[in-house]
This record gives sequence, structure tokens and C-alpha cells, in this order.
Amino acid sequence: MSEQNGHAHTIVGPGVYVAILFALLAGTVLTVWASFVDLGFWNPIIALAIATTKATLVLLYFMHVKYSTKLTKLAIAGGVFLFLTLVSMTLADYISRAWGSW
Amino acid sequence: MSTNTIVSLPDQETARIPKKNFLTKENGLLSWLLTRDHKRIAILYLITTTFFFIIGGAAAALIRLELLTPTGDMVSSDTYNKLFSIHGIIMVFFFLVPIAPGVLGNFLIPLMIGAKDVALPRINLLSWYLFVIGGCFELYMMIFGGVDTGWTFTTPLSTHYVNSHVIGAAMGIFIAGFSSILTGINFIVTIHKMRAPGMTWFRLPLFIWSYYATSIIFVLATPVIAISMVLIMLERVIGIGLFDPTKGGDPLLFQHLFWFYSHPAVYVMILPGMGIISEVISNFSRKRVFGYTAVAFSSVAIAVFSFFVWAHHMFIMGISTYSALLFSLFSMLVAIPSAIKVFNWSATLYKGSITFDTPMLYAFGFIGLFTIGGCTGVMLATLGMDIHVTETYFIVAHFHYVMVGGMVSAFMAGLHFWWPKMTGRMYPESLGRLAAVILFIGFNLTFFPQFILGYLGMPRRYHFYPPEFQALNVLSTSGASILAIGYLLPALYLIWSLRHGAIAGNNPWQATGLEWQTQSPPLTENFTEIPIMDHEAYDYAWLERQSRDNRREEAPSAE
Amino acid sequence: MNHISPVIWQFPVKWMTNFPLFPPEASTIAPQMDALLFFMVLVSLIGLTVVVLLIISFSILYNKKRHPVAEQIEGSILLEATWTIIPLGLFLVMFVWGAVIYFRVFTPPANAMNIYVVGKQWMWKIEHPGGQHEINALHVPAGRAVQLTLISQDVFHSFSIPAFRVKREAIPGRYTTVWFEATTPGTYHLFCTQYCGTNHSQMIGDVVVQTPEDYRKWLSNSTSGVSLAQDGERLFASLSCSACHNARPNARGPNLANVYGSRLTLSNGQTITADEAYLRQSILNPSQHITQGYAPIMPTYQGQISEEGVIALIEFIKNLNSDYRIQQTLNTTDLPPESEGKTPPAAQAPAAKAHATQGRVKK
Amino acid sequence: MPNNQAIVPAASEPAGAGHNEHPSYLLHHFQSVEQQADTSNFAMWLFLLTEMMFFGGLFTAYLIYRNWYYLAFVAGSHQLNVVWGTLNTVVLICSSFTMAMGVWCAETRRRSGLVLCLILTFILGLGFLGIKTIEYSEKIEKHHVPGFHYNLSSFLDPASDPEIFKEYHDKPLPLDIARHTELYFSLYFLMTGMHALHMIIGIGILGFMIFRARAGAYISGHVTFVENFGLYWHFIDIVWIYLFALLYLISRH
Repeated sequence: MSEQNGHAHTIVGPGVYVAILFALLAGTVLTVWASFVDLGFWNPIIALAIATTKATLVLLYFMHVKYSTKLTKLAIAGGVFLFLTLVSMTLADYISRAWGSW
Repeated sequence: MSTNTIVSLPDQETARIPKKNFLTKENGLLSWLLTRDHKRIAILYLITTTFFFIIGGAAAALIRLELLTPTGDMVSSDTYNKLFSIHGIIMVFFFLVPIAPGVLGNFLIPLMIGAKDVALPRINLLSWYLFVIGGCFELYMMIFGGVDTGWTFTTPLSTHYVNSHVIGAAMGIFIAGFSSILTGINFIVTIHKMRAPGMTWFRLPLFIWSYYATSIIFVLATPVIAISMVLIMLERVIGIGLFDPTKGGDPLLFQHLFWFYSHPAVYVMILPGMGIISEVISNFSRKRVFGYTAVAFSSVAIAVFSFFVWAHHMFIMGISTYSALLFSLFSMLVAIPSAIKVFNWSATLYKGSITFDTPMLYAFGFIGLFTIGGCTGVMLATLGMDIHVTETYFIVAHFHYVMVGGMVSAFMAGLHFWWPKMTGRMYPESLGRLAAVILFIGFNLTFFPQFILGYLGMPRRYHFYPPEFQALNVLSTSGASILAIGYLLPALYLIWSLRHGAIAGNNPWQATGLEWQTQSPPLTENFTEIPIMDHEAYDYAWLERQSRDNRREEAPSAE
Repeated sequence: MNHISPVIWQFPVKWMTNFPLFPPEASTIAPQMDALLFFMVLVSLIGLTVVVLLIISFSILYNKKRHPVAEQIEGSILLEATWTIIPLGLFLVMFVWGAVIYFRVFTPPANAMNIYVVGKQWMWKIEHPGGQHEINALHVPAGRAVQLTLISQDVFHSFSIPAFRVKREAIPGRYTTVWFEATTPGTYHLFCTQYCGTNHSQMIGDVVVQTPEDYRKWLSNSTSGVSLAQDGERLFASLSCSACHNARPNARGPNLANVYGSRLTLSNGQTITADEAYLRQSILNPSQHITQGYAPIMPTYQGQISEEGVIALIEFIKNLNSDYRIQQTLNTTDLPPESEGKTPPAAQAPAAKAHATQGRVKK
Repeated sequence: MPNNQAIVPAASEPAGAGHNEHPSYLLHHFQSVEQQADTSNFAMWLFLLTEMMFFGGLFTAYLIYRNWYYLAFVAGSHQLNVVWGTLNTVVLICSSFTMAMGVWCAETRRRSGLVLCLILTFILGLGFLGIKTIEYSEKIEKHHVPGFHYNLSSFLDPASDPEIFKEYHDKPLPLDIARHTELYFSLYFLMTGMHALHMIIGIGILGFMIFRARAGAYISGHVTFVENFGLYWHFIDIVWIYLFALLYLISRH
């Protein structure tokens, strides 16, 4: 029964939820609009950036991470880090295969 | 020899196994099948994993018999391939991975941290059922024709070129994977949230630290093999093409996903062993583990680093040479925490008061065999050397040194060490020592010749082999028969001890862990009241003070 | 020993007389690999000895009889640092040493002669540029760098020659390369080490290292009469490749003369070296990399040419020094044949084949 | 709600309450309600991490093949209807919102609000699946399901597919590139299929929750189940946000 700090449970109210809802809807509109504009190299990056922003909003407010314990935050950070490791280290192989003719 | 031991058994004339314990609480098959008691689930795991071990071991015996002669004259090539596939799949996914967490982890984690049960008891039972269902898929697959892909399911062989029961086998692994995930979640949550008052992180036994590290791997790596098994099944059923080079897919991608789990999985197998060894070494040298923090953090470091090394299984498979460099370097780094552990265990003995009971003998065996396994692991992680020795018997010898020499030795150590806690009875000590020695000799005789065979170039998974390799293979097979005796003997005397073993009492080893502060076998609730941890782990002085107090009070039955 | 059955007796005799403990060193890389092995075995032995000695001496010194009460010692940062840093240093030495050898094995020298290896369930098909075909056998000359270009027709295979300390996987759909320089004439094992299905253990063969004279003799005796490049030329003609790749000013496809080894600019602006892998891709997935200035109109030949056919085509393209042969194939397809004016580079008389083989790999 | 971040104790009773008077929902092996709530919350998060790694394998495959076969992925993406996709995103975001509101209702013990929110979430979830079904049936009609008589004609000859052609004026793809659209659709069906599977499971649990909430459950202060289900539902939402960006919006210009 360690880590019982911060034991008051935070209740996030409808105001925040409504605000987040509109932010998410705005993000959706924005990302669809951005995809119809030719930004070349930046198109996928912007799409992913908007998606990440939306996901972060959902995480922080709908999923209450903002009010969670450090442990939860750490666990999520660790999980995301490992997810990125899986993707990036696998991609590193595929990208660097083309670097030289071995 | 009994003067050497620290066993402090109660007076056998008057001692009884406590009437009220987790084994006797309820009777009947249903009370076992619907139990939520972590200790009963551990026993269930012990029975099922032993069953799978027998299957895998029988396959191994047939393989070694076949390899007595260079010409495949006992079974056909197809049967031989199915035998080693069954051996691999069963031993990896249904014995090595679940055994330490399923049996010792389930039994001990709540006891060691002073909790009544794991955090999610129903999920715990569910995970045993998933394990059994997964196992049933494998049994079904075996009975109705077997699978001949090897345990690695290399694409496109497994997806396009074999006609055996790949889908059944993959399904079994998929389901058993969820069993691992749920066990991992359960352990992490239990260790975080269920610790007794005063049980701070740095008072935890090192056993808990290494199981915590194991669980991290369970939770984060297992889903990736789940998805790769799903992809294998879909590729076979409808041909989605992700691993099919003729459709533009890359078969190597499967290996990336597969090894992203399967390399950390070998640490799933060895980390619990390291935890067991820490407990055993500390107890039988009556000394706190040397460098507690270093050993604790090295467990976590192994778990973390293990995620960055997976492609070292693919050095000659056409991955980019640059990323091979990266993965080789990380593989070197993961060897460091292992080395730290070995040196710390050795240093623990310094100025201890050492006795040589069965668990300790197994622990010594573990250190030696694990060191050899680890050193050869470094050779395999070295890029250049890997070219020559990968995919040969060198690999086979290496991972058997780590898995069988390391993990199974450690598990035997743990099983003997906690046997009195689990059953309330002692095993016969001299037979135990004999078995430990036989196991050590048999193991080395079996697998050391395989290092030489590997360097000579004998490929793994060969049914026929060039005749000049026969002498070493015969040596290996003869060792395997000694090894078989080494496994059979404990099975026999442990079963014997269930009825006839000496009554163990609460703390036969005079060990410090909380699990020894309750009765043997424990109550269903583990403790009559939740203990308060007021001392460091491995504090033998505290134990002495306490037993002195107990003697002074002279309470007839403190429990 | 008369009373021992001769049948049983033959086994120990056979083992004792033929019982290797160390593989022969038959390539230039083998001694380097073994040196690394000896270094690592030495380090491991020292490490193991230290651990075992510690355990044994402590067991003797501090067993319960001699040392009834343990002294509690917490640990030592200095010691922890020592046994972190020393292994780390040793491992880094191994890492660098191993990486050097790895790059050496996978980086063929410029003058290496090229041999193609196609793996299939369950045999190795070897294609020499001179047109010699072998199954489960590889003849190579001693003292000459040999590059193997490997590909698999079906599943992963692995081409392993333990005596050379060299091994490389043959992958479906992609070329991999490895090289060696054999030093000692003799016959050595060739194994498939990647599990590849039912008869995996019979996918074995012999690597025959010959003196250069013997090798030349073998080459001329086992020739099929048609070099790989000539094979490729026929294929080039029969697939009507020359309809587009004909080096005319209005050609729909790029000129292929001297294309091998050159830097190409692609339609998306990237540059790429036209190596074997690129040529293979361009035949099977032509639209993936379009040369600048050309339309993606080439049809794919995926599923229409065997791996051997692709190899022959590549060998043909590699040996194209001028447009001459393409003009010849054009002539054979849509024009009446002409008499050959001069000896083209790719198709020399069979007698000169050995020379041709040596000059086959260009840089 | 003027102040949207009220801090109230989660449990109905003070921490450290005696063993004898614990509420019925406190399981025997826990010491307190907070411990139990914390535990199940943390376990849920760990489960979501495994879910994330599960999708991680698919995302890795997607990124590799997208880099390799970009043109095929663009052409495949044009086959998806961005209107349906956007609508589905909106539906899912709204359902996430109603779910979050449901959690709030449970926490503040509003029974009818909770039931309403759960029903809305349920309906929106079904709506999402309905739209997905429409999209899938379009693909089935055009034979764009990998492994089942996969048809390349929309890519070899875009004009044969007038609806899409009108919008994007795609050039015909060479056969070797067009073949790789099958990989795109494999990934599309895999990723959205896995996502839909999670939705179906979620909707099933929602049905159960509505049934229980109508009977008055989840408003006793013990809202762990609702909260954990909320986490699961929001996680599905996050996955979709990425799927939408990656699968639908590759190149629309």
C-alpha cells in the first residue's frame, strides 16, 4: 500500500469535456483540410502532428492522465517509448539497407 | 552432513502440518478449478507445466536418440522436424516462459510482499485457463499431425511452404500469450499496490525485483508476438501478402516482429532464475546479497536493454549492416548487468557462513553454467563471430546453457528451497544433492560437446549429419541420458516427500523473507494478520533477534 | 581385442581416427575469425576461472564449520564499478573486432569473381558466369577472391562453408552477397543452415577448392557451351527487351550499355547505383525506380522469368560494353541476321571462356 | 458546472476504515477502497499499453510498406471515402465525449445521466460500425479484399471507376505498382478490422453496463468499472485518430 499519495480523486467536469470535444472536432476538420493542400514532404508530418495533438488531448483530459499519479504517467511514457522503439529501430534497418551495397 | 545444514526442523514426533492451510481449506476438483487463491493456482501451474515438460522432454529424448547415428535411421525427416518443432514450441512457450512466473511467482510474490493475494485473483485464474487452452491447441496440433516449422515459424516457410498444422500451433501461442500478458499485469500491479506496510522498494527481496522486470517484458513484448501470430494465421488463410515476397511483402518483417518478443522472452526465462538464485545464495551464506541495489537495478536494466537487441538474431539474414552494428552494441550492453549479477553473487559468499544444501548446489551450478552461457552469448552477439557460429549447434549449446543450465537449474533450486513452504514437508536432502550433481554432470556432458560441434559447423535442426561428427553426438546423447536421470530423480523423491517427508515447520532454512514468517503450508489468506516490514531485506540479525524474543516468550504456538 | 565383435569395434576405431575437434582453416578470413574466437574464449575462460575460484575458495574459507557467523557487508561501489567497467571495456573490444570482421566478410573486394547461387527446396544451384552449372557443389580456385551472389527461389536458406568461416542467408526476392578467398585446395562441407523444410539436412554439398590450373581445366570440361551472358542475350531477345532498350535515339527505354555500376538519376530526383539488386528490381518491379526522362511503361516480368533467367539477364547487362550486342539482338528479332564483324565483349569463343570469366566482374 | 475540477474523495468512506465495515464491493484481499480502485485503474492502463504494442506491430508494417510502395498506397487511399472517414471520426469523438460524460455522471452519482450517456455512446458506437459496414461493402463490391479475387482494374484503368476518377483523376498505375495496392488493403483491413473488433467488444460491454446502470449500479461511489471501460473506449478512439490520418489522408490533393 505504497504510492497512496494524491488520494483525492479528481473529477473532471463537463466544461472541460465540451471544450475538448470542440478542440477534437476542430482538429479533425483541420487535418482533413490539410490533406487536400499539397504540402509535399510536410503532408504526412502535419497529419501525424495533428493526430498526436488530438490523441494527447484525449489522453490528458478524457482519460484523466493530467490528474493521474506519477506512476500512471511514467507507465504511459514507458509504453510510448517502447512503441517508438519498435517502430523506429525496425525502420532504421529498412532505411539503412539502402545506404550501401554490402 | 546434517551438521552442515541450517535446517531447523521442528521435533518430528510432535510436529504436525497445520490443519488449516490453503491445501486443506476446501476439497474437491471444483474447489481447485474455480480457486482464486494464488497458491492453488501456482500448484495448478506446477502440474500443467510439468506435464508439458514431460512432452517436450520426450521429444528431446527422441531427437537425441535419432542423432546417435549420422544417418537418420530411427524416424523419417518429416517426423524428426516435427519432433524438434514440438520440443521447441512446448519448451519455450509452455514450459520455460510460464514455469517460473506461473509456479514460483504466483506462489511467492504475494507472500513475499505481505499481501493476501495477487491484485487480480480472478484474472490470475483466467490466465491459467488461457494457458491451458493454448496448451490444448498444441496438443491437438501434435495429435493430428504436428507442425514442422521449428519454434521460430520462419516465413515464408511457415506461411506458404509447409502443410502442417501451423494455424493450430500459432493459435495456441497466441492464446498462451494472453496468459503471459495477464500474469505480467497482475504481478506489476501487485508489486506496486499490494505491498505490506513498511515494505519499501529497497526492502523488497531481489526475487521481487527480478519478477517485476520479467513482468515488464511480459506486458510490453508479448502483444507483438500475438500480432505476428495473427499475421501468420491470416497469411495462411487468406494470403494477405505482408510476408509474401511474391506480393511485395518482406519475410524479414516477420522476424523483426517475432524476435521483438522472442528475444526479450529469453530474459523472461532467465530473470526469474536470477531472482531465485539471489534468495538462495543469500540464505545459504547467511548474508545479505552483496550490492543489493546493483543487483536490483541490473534486473531492471536487463529488462530494458532486452528490448533493443532483437535483430541480433538476424545478422546474416540481410538486415542492414549499419543497424546490425547498433543491435550488436546493445547486445554487448545487455551482457553487463548479467556480469554484475554474477560477480555480486560470488562476492556474497565472502565472509558468509556457507552451507551446501541442495538449493545452494543448484545455485552454484547455475552460476557456472550461466557464466558459460553468457560468455558464449557475447560471442554470438559479436558480429563477425556470429557469421560462423549462428544457426549451428553452437547456438543450440548456448541457449541450452542459459535456458536449461541456467533457468531450469535455478527453478530446481527454487523448487527445493520453497518446497517445504509449499507442501509443509522436506525433501530428502542427500538424494537432492545427488540429483543436483547428476544434473550438473549430465548437463555439461550433453551440451558442451555441442559447442565444439557448432564451431565445426554442424548446422542445427539436422536429421542427417556428416559421419565425422558422430563421436561428439554420441557423447551428447549419453550425457542426455544422465540428464534424464537427473530430472527423474527429483520428480520421484519430491512426490515421495509429499507423504513421507519430514515436517518442515515454518522456517526450516532460517530465512528472512516474509514468506517464512507464516505457517507452512500457508493459510489461504497467507498471514493471520498483515505483517509490518520493519527491517531491510536479508536482515539475518533481525531474524536472530526475533527468534531470541520468541524463545524468551516461550509461547507454545505463536501462530 | 579378438573377443570384441568387429562390428562394434569398428565404431570406436572410426571415431578415434576421424574425430575432428576444430574445423580446417581454408580461407583468408578463417584465421582472423579464429583469432577472435581465441581471444573471446580466453577472456571467457579468465572470467569463468575468476568466478569459479571465488566460489570455491569462499566455499572452503567460509563454510559453516570454519566460519559459523557471517559478517554482513553491504557492498562496494568501487567493486561494482570495477566489474562494470572491465567487462564493458572487454565487450567493446570484442564488438569492434567483430564488426571489423563482419564488414570484411560482407564487403567483397573489387576484383572478386562472381558466382551466382540459387537456393531452392532442397538443393543449391550454382551458376558460374562461364555457363557452368552445378548442383550442391561449388568449384572455386584457390588464391582468388570469390564473391557469391545469393538468392532463394522459395524460403530462407543459408549458405554455410564452415571451413571458410563464411555463411550467408539466401533470401527470397533479394540478392545477398558474401565473399571468401580459399587458400587450401581440398573438399569442404557445404551446408544449408537455415531450417528450410523437410529435407533441410540433405541440402548439403561439397565445396571443391582447386589450384588455378585444375580449376581452369574443370571450367573447360564442365562448360555447357553457352555462357550466362549468352543465355541472357537469348532471353533478352526472346522477351523482346530490345524493342525498347535498343539504344536508338527515339528508344522508349534507356540504353543499357555500360549501365552496370553507373549512377543513375531517377525520375523522383534520387540517384541510385545500378548494381545487381537494382537490375533485378528493374526487371521484376520496373515502375519502382524509373530512370529520369522515361515513362513508366515497362511491363513487369514477375512470375515470367525464373531466378536463373534473371541472373542470366543481369549477367548479360553487366557485360554490355557497347550497343553492339543489342543491335545484334534486334537483328535476330526483326531484321535478317548479319555476319558478325568483330568479337563482341560478352560472347567470346568457348576456348577463351576462362579468361572471360575472370574479366566478368567489372567495377 | 462552474468549477470543472472539483476534488472530492473517491470513496464513500474515509481512508483507513476498519476492516469490519467495508463496503460490499471491497474484495477481501484489499485493505481499502482506494487501494482497490488504484489497482484496477493501473491494471487497466497496463492492459492498454499491451494493446498499444499489439497495434505497434501493425503500425510498423504499415510504415515500412508505405515507404516502399508510396504510389500504391496513394492510389489505395483514394479508394477510401474521406467523407465517410471524417464522419466516422466525428462519430467516434462524440462517443468518446459521451463516454467521458458518462464517467462524470457516475462519479457525481447521476443515475439517469449515466444511463443516457451510456445509451448515447452505445448508439454512436453502433453508428460507427454501421458506417464501417457501408465502407467495407463498397470494398467487397469492387473486389478490393486481399485474398478474395483481388481486382486491380481500379488502379490499372482508373477511368473504369468513374466516381473515384472524377475526384482525383488518377493516372493508370503500371501493373507492378498496382499489385502492391493489395498490401495497402491488407493493412487497411487488418488495422480497421482489429479496431472494429475492439469496438464490437466495447459495445458488448456497453450493453451490459447499460443493463446494470438501469438497475442502479455504478452510482454508489464505486465507479472503477465505468472509469476503466472509459479508458478502453478512449483508447479505441485514439487508435482511430491515427488510423484515420494514416489510411485515409495519405494524399488527397
